[in-house]
Amino acid sequence: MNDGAVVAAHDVLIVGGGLAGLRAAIAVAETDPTLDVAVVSKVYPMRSHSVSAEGGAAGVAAADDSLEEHIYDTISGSDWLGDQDAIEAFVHEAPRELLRLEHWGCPWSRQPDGHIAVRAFGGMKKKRTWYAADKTGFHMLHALFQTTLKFREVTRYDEWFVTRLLVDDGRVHGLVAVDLHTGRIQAITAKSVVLANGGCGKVFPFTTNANINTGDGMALAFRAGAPLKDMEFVQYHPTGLPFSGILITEATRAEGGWLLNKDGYRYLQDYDLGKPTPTPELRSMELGPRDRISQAFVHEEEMGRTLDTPYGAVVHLDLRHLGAELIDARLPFVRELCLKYERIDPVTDLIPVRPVVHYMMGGVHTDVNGAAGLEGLYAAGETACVSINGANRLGSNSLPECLVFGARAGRAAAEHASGATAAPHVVAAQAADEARRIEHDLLDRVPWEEDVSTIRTEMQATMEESAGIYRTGEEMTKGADRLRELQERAKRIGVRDTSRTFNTELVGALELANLLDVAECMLASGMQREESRGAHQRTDFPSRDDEKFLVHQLVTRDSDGTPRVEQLPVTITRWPPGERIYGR
Amino acid sequence: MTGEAMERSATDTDLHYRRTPPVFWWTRKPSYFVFVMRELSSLFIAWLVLYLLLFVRAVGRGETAYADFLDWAASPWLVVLNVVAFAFVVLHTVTWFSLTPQAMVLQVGGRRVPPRAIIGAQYAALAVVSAFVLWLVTR
Amino acid sequence: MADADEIADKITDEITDEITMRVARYRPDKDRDPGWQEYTVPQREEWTVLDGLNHVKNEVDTTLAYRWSCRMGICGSCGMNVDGEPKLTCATFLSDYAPGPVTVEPLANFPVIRDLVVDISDFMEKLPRVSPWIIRDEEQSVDDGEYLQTPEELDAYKQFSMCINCMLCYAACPVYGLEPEFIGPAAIALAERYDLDSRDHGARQRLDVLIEEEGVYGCTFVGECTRVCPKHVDPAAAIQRYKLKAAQESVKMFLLPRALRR
Amino acid sequence: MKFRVEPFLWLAFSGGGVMAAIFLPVLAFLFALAFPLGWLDPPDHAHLAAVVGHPITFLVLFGAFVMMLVHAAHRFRFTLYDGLQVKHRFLVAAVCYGGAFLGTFVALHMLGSAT
Ligand SMILES: Cc1cc2nc3c(=O)[nH]c(=O)nc-3n(C[C@H](O)[C@H](O)[C@H](O)COP(=O)(O)OP(=O)(O)OC[C@H]3O[C@@H](n4cnc5c(N)ncnc54)[C@H](O)[C@@H]3O)c2cc1C
Ligand code: SF4
Ligand code: F3S
Ligand code: FES
Repeated sequence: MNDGAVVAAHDVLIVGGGLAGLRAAIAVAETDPTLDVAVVSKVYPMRSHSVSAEGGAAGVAAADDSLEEHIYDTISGSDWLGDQDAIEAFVHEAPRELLRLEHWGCPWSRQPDGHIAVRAFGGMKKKRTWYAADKTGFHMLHALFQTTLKFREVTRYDEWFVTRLLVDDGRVHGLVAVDLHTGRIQAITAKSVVLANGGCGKVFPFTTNANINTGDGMALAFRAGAPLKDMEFVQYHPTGLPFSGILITEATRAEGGWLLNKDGYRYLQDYDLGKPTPTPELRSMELGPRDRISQAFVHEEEMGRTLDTPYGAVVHLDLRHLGAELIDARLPFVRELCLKYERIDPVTDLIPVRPVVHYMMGGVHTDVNGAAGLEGLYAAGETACVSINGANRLGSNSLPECLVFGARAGRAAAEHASGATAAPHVVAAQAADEARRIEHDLLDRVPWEEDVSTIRTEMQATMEESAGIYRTGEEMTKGADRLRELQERAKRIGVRDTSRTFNTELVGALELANLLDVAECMLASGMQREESRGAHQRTDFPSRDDEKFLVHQLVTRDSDGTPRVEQLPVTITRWPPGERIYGR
Repeated sequence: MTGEAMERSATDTDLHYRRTPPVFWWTRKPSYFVFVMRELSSLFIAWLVLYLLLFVRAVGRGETAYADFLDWAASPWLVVLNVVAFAFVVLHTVTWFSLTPQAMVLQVGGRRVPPRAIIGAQYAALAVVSAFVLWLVTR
Repeated sequence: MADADEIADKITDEITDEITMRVARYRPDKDRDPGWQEYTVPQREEWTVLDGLNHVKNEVDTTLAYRWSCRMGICGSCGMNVDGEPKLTCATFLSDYAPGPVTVEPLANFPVIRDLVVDISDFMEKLPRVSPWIIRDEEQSVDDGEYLQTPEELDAYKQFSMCINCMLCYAACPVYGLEPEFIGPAAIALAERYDLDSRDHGARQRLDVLIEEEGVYGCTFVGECTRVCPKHVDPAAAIQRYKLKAAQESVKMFLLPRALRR
Repeated sequence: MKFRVEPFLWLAFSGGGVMAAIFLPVLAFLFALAFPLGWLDPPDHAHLAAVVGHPITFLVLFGAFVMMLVHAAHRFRFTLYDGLQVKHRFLVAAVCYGGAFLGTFVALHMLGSAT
């Protein structure tokens, strides 16, 4: 019967088979081999979005580099909103985690003497980004996934879609998921649950993110009563391909690529990002931070110095002077993508690019060990917000973040599970409830008054208008109203597909519900932050206001389902807020 | 949950649709067809070995047997068979040579020998062997 | 930034052509056998076959089921047989099939779960059998730094590490279609990837698996796996090289006198 | 390491493949086409008898022919098995390799008769 029956019990359940989730699973197995750990993922682990990361993963390795400097770059990159204790822990542990991945077989690019090679990256003062050509995420994920196969004690639920956390009395006891192959709605109990569901780029119409990045983890936590943090901070990557939104990695600029406006002029020099030099200069010009470069684009567009295409304005990324040999050695995937999707060759042609939604700084609020707001609940990776990224993430910090905090969350979840008791009986009733909700609300509703794709498109348009690179209070309020309406309409969605087998329309409907919740949180949080900081730029409050807003904002769910925003102090240890200076 | 829909739900892998390739699967794509032809060359190779053995036997049996054999070998059906067999042998040689570099990595002085060089070397060997055989039998 | 509607308008202006997609449908709870359904979709230069399917899903028929995610040819989910050839649909352009119709079927050789979704659990079970992870004689602590590996040593296995598990090679390999026990191209390529990795010492362990009937010697070098591989992994080469290696090892072990073995 | 026959069969198959690729074109051309059809004058019997009667020729031809037969048997086994889906694993193998085995004796006999 499709009644949400409890089909299995594990000690630790990991939701998500991306970098963060798999790292957490191994951490559990290593912490206590007697624990029974399982990974639940809506796609096969190697399909997770980590696979598309291109540029690299930061970790201090070079002799001329220091932990202090990586810490400082990350803090100033975060516009001082990152928690400094978390950043310290992160920077200290990142190199070790990256080395561990090396031991697990990741094919990192090397120097001639066999040591790890590092490249420059935006906002970083030293070369410290480890890379595997320009398929870093792909190689990291596959090496990690293949390594987890070695741990026979890790059970996998592939293509199971998690719809709800089972919570009793402030404690998490497991989850409910749809087994996509059979359509069965089933409950799995656990003593600890780690959310590693990745990001939510699909809130926006134009994103580098994959189709599966629908903020499920954030929505699951939010609905279970755990707070989300800093949801207003959405990173735009300056160089996405028009139409598809496919990412052209920052590594192109680290290797020496230039951004040109329609006059062939390196326009970043007009935006306080330093002076153009023929070879790339760290923390300057094209190697400035993403928020500032994306903002410069908007100004160029306003001044009519961009080029028009059917898919919006673009500027050009120029790699021609790098030569075929370097491009083939270090950026082969970029060449492949350009040839395939734009039918141009970066060796001889300019690449049209525009800013594109790329990464969520915000997410499930956790402490430095990944503990989220409820007992037994942990979160890591892009779905979580520890926060090391603050108001703006530095490129190449998020892959190591997945490893460092995935491992920490895994260890903490393991420890918690060792001491915890089995799930109480009430959760079975909750699971049955959830099964009934899905069956009734989504699958049995005839006639179908609304459908998934219309509402999704309207939501995405709303978010683009109200939460773009530049925002105003007015736009966000309007957007929030629209989202309320869409939430109401979404209640009338019916799934036309009545088959239980691999019902992707049902998945779409469940994802849409998550997207809407996450979008609402973004706007609710954004409206409250009356300042401009990092990726949150308000034309009605153009400057940073440390007095009032050097704080995190937590969004929790009110009893009526609407988001409520509270403040939480930022942890500042040794680096008092200062000015973000690039190129000087 | 409505009972009826439930009955019909896929419960297991036994509802998966399994497709088995038809016997003549290799007629569906040119590349499959070439593959099967390549594999069929084996029959003709076996035939040619037999034929050459018969030839040798005839030579061993004396001058008349040899002449008779040559006559027999010129009979139309045998000529047709041998022309076909020869074509298959050529197919075998060409495909075998072109696949070798894929199956074998040769290192010379720490460097990988490029596929073209391997293919070239095989044709060179073919030429030398052919010339030698020709010289040996017609000397 | 340009207004979303404005973009949409410009885009609709551009639509001149249409193409018919013949899509295989199979709903196990309704159909005994797969059938065909035709959809006409706009055909634009930058549209991939996947964009066509998404158009159908969003605008025409919400019940069509297929997998996709990254839409940039790296996650490996969107493999289907397009006009009979296994393809990544996100990297295959509709315009290449103009004027159509273009047929889209689930990947060949795998059981069909539903519409265009196939069951790849067979591969997922085979993969661990070839031990695709670093096996060391002696573990070295991370505190002692990285295992050194020169760029040349990296190059030795790099190509075989590019596999995205998209399963196109399995769909193209007739041997796998006929003999589902065959471990198959991608799994063997991954075994070879670790064997060739200078950090790995697990060749022996993998050999014992791959020398079995369903291992490398099941492959008859059809070579289709390599031809369809979107990531230029060349699994056919991996398998043949493995055969040679396994044969050399066998000769060494069982024919040579003890003194001559390495 | 486990003992399996498959690697040895494959080695023989490959060796035979090389032999066939290099030797057979010229042999087939000369003896199956060019001489019988008179494109080239057939060599006189005495010369040919001397060549095939030589022990080295015997060894070379015997080795090459046996390898080619094993090659053919191995390949044909898979052609039957996969190409034509004759799904009797053991029977097919027995017939094919049995054929090659028989061929070996025939070769020994016929080549021997010429020396
Ligand atoms: C194109 C691109 C390039 C990037 N390049 C870089 C880079 O160079 N350097 C860098 O540091 N960062 C980069 N990033 C960011 C980085 O890749 C991501 O932040 C990171 O990979 C996220 O990993 P994750 O483990 O948190 O989530 P993911 O890898 O996204 O995994 C999420 C997992 O959760 C599962 N899941 C989600 N929802 C559910 C549900 N409801 N039920 C069950 N399972 C579920 C999914 O199946 C999946 O397995 C890039 C991002 C993009 C989009
Ligand atoms: S070898 Fe190529 S075709 Fe096969 S799964 Fe890997 S990437 Fe796909
Ligand atoms: S197509 Fe199949 S038979 Fe071998 S060479 Fe490739 S695995
Ligand atoms: S959608 Fe990821 S490979 Fe096509």
